[in-house]
Amino acid sequence: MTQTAQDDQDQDAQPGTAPPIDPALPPDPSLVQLLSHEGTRLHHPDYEADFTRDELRAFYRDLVLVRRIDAEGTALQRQGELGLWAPLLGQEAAQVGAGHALAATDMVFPTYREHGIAFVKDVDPVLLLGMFRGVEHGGWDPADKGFGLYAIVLGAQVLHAVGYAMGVVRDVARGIAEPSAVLACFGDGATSQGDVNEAFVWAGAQPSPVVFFCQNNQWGISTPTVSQSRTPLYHRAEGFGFPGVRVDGNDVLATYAVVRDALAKARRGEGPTLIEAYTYRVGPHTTSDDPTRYRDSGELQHWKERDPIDRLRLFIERDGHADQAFFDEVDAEADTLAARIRAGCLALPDPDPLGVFDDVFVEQTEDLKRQQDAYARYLEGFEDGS
Amino acid sequence: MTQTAQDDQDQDAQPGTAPPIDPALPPDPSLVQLLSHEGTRLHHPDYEADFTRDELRAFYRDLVLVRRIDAEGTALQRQGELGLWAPLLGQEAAQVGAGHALAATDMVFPTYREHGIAFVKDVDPVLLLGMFRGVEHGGWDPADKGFGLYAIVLGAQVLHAVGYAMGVVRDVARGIAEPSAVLACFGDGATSQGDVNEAFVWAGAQPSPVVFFCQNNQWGISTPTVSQSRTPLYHRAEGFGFPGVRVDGNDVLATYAVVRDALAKARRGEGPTLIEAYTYRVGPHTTSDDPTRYRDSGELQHWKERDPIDRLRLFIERDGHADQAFFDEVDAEADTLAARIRAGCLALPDPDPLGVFDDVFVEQTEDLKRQQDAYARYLEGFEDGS
Amino acid sequence: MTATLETPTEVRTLPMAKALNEGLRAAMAADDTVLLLGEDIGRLGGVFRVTDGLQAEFGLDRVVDTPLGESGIIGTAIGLAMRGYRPVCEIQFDGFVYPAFDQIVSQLAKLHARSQGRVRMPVVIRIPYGGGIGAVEHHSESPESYFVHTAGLKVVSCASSADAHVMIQQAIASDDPVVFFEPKRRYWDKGPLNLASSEVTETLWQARVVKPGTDLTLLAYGPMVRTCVEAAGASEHSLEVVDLRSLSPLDMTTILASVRKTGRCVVVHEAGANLGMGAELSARLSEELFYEMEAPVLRVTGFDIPYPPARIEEHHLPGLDRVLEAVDRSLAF
Amino acid sequence: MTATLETPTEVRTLPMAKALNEGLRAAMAADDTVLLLGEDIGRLGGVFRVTDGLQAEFGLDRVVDTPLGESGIIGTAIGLAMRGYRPVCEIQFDGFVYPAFDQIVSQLAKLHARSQGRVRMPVVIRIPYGGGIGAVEHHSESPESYFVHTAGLKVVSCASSADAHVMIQQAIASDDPVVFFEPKRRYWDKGPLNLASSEVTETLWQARVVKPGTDLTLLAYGPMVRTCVEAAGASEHSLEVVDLRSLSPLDMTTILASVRKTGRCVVVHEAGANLGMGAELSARLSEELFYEMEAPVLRVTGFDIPYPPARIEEHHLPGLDRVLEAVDRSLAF
Ligand SMILES: Cc1ncc(C[n+]2csc(CCOP(=O)(O)OP(=O)(O)O)c2C)c(N)n1
Ligand SMILES: Cc1ncc(C[n+]2csc(CCOP(=O)(O)OP(=O)(O)O)c2C)c(N)n1
Ligand SMILES: [Mg+2]
Ligand SMILES: [Mg+2]
Repeated sequence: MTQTAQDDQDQDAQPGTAPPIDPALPPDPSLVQLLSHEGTRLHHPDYEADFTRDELRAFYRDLVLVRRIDAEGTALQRQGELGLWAPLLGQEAAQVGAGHALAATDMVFPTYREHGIAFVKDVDPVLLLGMFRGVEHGGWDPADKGFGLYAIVLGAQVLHAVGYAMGVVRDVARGIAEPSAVLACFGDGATSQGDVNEAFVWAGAQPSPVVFFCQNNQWGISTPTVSQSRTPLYHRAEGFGFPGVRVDGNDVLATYAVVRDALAKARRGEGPTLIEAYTYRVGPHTTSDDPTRYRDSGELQHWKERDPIDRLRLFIERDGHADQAFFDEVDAEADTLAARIRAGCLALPDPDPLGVFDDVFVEQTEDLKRQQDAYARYLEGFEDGS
Repeated sequence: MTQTAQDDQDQDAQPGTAPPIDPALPPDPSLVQLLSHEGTRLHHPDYEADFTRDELRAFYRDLVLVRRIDAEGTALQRQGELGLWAPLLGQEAAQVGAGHALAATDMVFPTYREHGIAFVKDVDPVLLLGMFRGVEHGGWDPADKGFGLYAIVLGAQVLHAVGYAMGVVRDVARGIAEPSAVLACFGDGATSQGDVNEAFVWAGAQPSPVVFFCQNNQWGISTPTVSQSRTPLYHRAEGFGFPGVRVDGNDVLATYAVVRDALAKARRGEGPTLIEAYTYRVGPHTTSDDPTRYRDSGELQHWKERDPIDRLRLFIERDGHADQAFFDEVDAEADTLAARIRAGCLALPDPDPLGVFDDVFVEQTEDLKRQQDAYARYLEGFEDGS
Repeated sequence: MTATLETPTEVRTLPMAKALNEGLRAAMAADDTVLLLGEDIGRLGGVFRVTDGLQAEFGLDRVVDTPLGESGIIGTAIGLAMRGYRPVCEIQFDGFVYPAFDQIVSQLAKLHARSQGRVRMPVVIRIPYGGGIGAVEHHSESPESYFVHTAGLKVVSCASSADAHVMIQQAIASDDPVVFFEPKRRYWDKGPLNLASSEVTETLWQARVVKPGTDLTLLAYGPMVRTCVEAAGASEHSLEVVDLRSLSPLDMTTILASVRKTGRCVVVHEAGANLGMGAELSARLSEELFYEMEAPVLRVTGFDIPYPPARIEEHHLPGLDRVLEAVDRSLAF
Repeated sequence: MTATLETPTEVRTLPMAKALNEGLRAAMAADDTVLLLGEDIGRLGGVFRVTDGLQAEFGLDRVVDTPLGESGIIGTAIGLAMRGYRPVCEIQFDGFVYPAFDQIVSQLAKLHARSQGRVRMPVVIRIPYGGGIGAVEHHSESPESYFVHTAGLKVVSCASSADAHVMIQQAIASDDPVVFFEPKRRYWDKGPLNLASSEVTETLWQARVVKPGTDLTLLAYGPMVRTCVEAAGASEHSLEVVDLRSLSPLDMTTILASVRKTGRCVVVHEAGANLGMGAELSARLSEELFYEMEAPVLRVTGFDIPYPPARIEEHHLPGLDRVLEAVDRSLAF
């Protein structure tokens, strides 16, 4: 997560450290797709799936709502109501697909950009805003919905996911839980961190019910994925002893099918999978970032043509799975949601400056109690005095 | 590096965390061998090599001398002259093979067990003893012979090797050096460390003239390799974008050929290689360790039959590359060397307790000067007083 | 954890390493969610045998020989804690804790605060620490300051078999993360302890006057407690020795009571002086007892150098003579 | 680095971030072996634009956008230093230095000692640090104590554009590893500096009296220097403000001279009190000036809590009022 300096100098394009991914390159033939970017239904031998009308509509609805949540986040930041926002624009299908694949008892370890998975996991979007507004560092209980707190230090949460999965295995062995799976989220850039690779080691050495879900959105701030790895990221898995697969992350059907399959394997005790969801960060890294400094508009155009919502809508319309009334309804729902988020954001309470002393430890120390009391007296002094 | 508690309790064998590698398993067919363990010369399409009589004799001589250095280290520790020794017994061929493959301008980043590579690189074995005797942490200048200081923190030196290789590339680009390569040494256990994997990331992303040389001696203290990875370690490389190869580390000819090939590629700018030298730690982890607590004698027997020196001697004898006089000569040379090491060890000067203050910084701080002076006065107080 | 319970007493004399072993065994027997993670802690029983026999007794799921990566050990322990477990992690030697530093400082220490109290992190990190065993580099460090400075961690160190046995159980029972420093050169020191009902009456966060005195207070913890007790015995003055036991939080009640009485204080630790524990203690004592102090707090510590080669470690480590020399300097004020 | 050279002066008023940029440019122009490593420092010019334009000027080999791994950045920098380079590493934000902690503490800090002085480590680690910019978690930390406590490292912090420009060049010229803390909330503060010939006469290790006074000494560094100068301006008392500049080593000559004169001292920093710089300064001042001190050294610091959410960071950060309140408390002794 990064606060970029406000920068108004315009500079000529500078040489990058590595050529940006050429969007014109033919996609990896091993890319799993169930929906072409023109909205044609494709088939894949390993991921046969039929989708009902209701499922397709549910995907569409969530894609639109998630995009709206994200737009509202960006708008609130622009208006000064949030200090920062990390847009997921372009990654809706990867997240909605993965979210729908999860069972209720599965656990998610997100990064800071997982607004879409959070929404599908039923975390109130207003709560997501708290940390970006600066009123808290994490506003929900991970145990409530099976959705961990946002994690900013790249890769750290991936080890937590593996540890959690080790706990699931033990719970099952102790007869106190049914098998469930864990989804560990991270970006292309984070794959360079030691922690992510140690997580692969751990999960491979003692096969754990974890699915590594890497959203390769082609960039880590200004660093193109090719600067992290010259070989596709999903190749990484095999050397750690488990399979890797690359899926079109802008194809909600394919992402759903691939993640569902991997989660099921994990629950069956067949070990981890690395899924590289190949997608694109259409917006800036965060609202502080200015991507025009490091990438060109041609790339953006290429990916806009592969928009995850457009293609599903094309498919739904062409196959008659919904009529205009449905689309209007979804838009209206999005408007309502946006209004609720905005109102909720403004109503988020400011933290209590004395409350922070209470949450450092379960059992507060006397040292901290002294600091808390002293600061309370100090604040009272102001109230009394001026 | 580990000081194990002196332990005299005999315990029944306890269950391990993972089944030890079954030594009866057929070796990986992709294992590169040029000499069977019965001393038969084998051929490999990728590593054609002819060895002259002198080369074979040089290998043999170094294998014997290195084993003798190691035996002397263990003996000196048993006699209380060293605090610790990390035996390389069983890994002589991996190290002598790799050492001979190096060019004079190549640089080595060793672990704490690289006595064999050190010897071939012409580092005085007496210097290796200093750290184990406790008179210093590192007794040679890495720049002198192109051999870095022993590194104890698992994996840290592997990143140094990559950085050094980045420096070589820049030196060549600046026209101030000829191409050379870097050998980064580490063990099977260290492959689980984040640093080793980050080194793979770096070397893969900006291909560097580094050869990753992993001596898989089947154990990391009491932890079998299978507890680090269920897939062969050399597989790790591909997912980072460079090739991996497994060589019989008890076959000095094969190790030499494979390392030489990889170093040459690196120098030509063709990027890194991961070499897994498949070998066995015949002795304890260190002189503090008691391997009978965690591995059984059958395994040991299996590997003793694959002794790296025996097989080369069989081959040399069978093909008449040397006569008894040569073998006797080598043994005599080993005796002389051992005596010199022993004498050298006892003559190693104890460090100056005030000298350590001088080597913390190039430019000593006043803070430290004050501590040094105060301690000097304190010591003088004793000389004056009692 | 008081001695008032009506349980049969079973007093034995055990080395500290074995006392820790018994403490771990008791904690594991009492609570199924306690599990151990570390390098070589299973079949081998740890390089110091602190976990000896526990894998045989409690199984592979509860005593886990991990892959060799400290960040992985702490990172997975955090995940296990989120799932309701109480992991006890062994770091093989002090000098190998740093690869896990990010997980400890940015995750373990902060998760409770990050979650506004919703997430608990009952994780113990056991670290054999300190010098004096003639080891090679990275095996003799005293990194406690790093953790004491980190908000969100609690840090303790034991100095006797009885304390080792009880404190490790108290640490495991804590719902907050505890960094548990074990003075490795005292692992073989034997002391009495009661396996059935503890005679240790202090909480985990309390200091203890281990030798009363009136002229000067020696503050120490871990390996230096024995050194200070010996110094007190050898001194012609009446020295009070306080074993801090808890480094964070500090038990200021006990510390202030002692120094208020003596008016003089020498802090002794193996870690370097610069931002070692002595710095914080000195600052607090002058804040709290400015008018009562008869002399500045003096510090007897390791030098501010990387830990030196074993053959000269006795120079680096505070010994009897250096402690007594500081006592004399203090009394000369 | 003194102003006595007969070079044309070119005085400009620049924000601190730009002053650092100019300092880096000058160092790179002067020495081919200086190179920069970091995340997003090339094409983007760093998230704070401190390296803006340097990749275009000096090329891809000398301004390296690394993969995203801090241990990798420092680890490879160490290797580059062994090969004769002088790497300057950028850690994107304070809270992301911990994954590199092992490489910094066990390798960078120790290699010179390990090699008995044979290996030199002229590596600079630049860390934008501190709070006050309304950021999310991990972007506002003050981790200086960890490095100050580590033997083998030197640690400095700049507080003005002129110092930023000169100190970064001095740090790069140092043959010892330097952790260079940049007060990120002052990046946009403008100040005069001379690009051609510096008017900074101090070495990198010297403190500076930035505002003379007689009643009490305020010791600060980095972001808190401005706060203290403002406090001194607002106070009815004559406060002397000393900018430490170097946190390790400490320039005790300047510090003692000031406190000897005033007899009173307040240390101000954003890091927590517990083993923050104030602890060491307090301990040293009472060791050195026991009889001269009129009051204990008081500390105005961040609380001993994980850095709080941005909306209440102004409570956590020492401000004018808290400084002046401590001044009053000190003067009341
Ligand atoms: C350990 C660490 N180093 C640096 C950062 C600063 N940072 C925040 S996001 C980011 C890029 C991450 O890229 P990627 O993993 O691809 O995720 P994305 O933001 O593209 O979703 C960086 C460098 C960080 N948060 N953590
Ligand atoms: C970071 C770190 N953690 C733990 C240790 C303790 N330790 C020393 S050697 C060793 C086993 C290493 O195994 P491997 O990498 O296979 O090398 P080998 O000793 O077999 O040559 C361990 C755990 C260490 N030196 N460094
Ligand atoms: Mg990305
Ligand atoms: Mg090994």
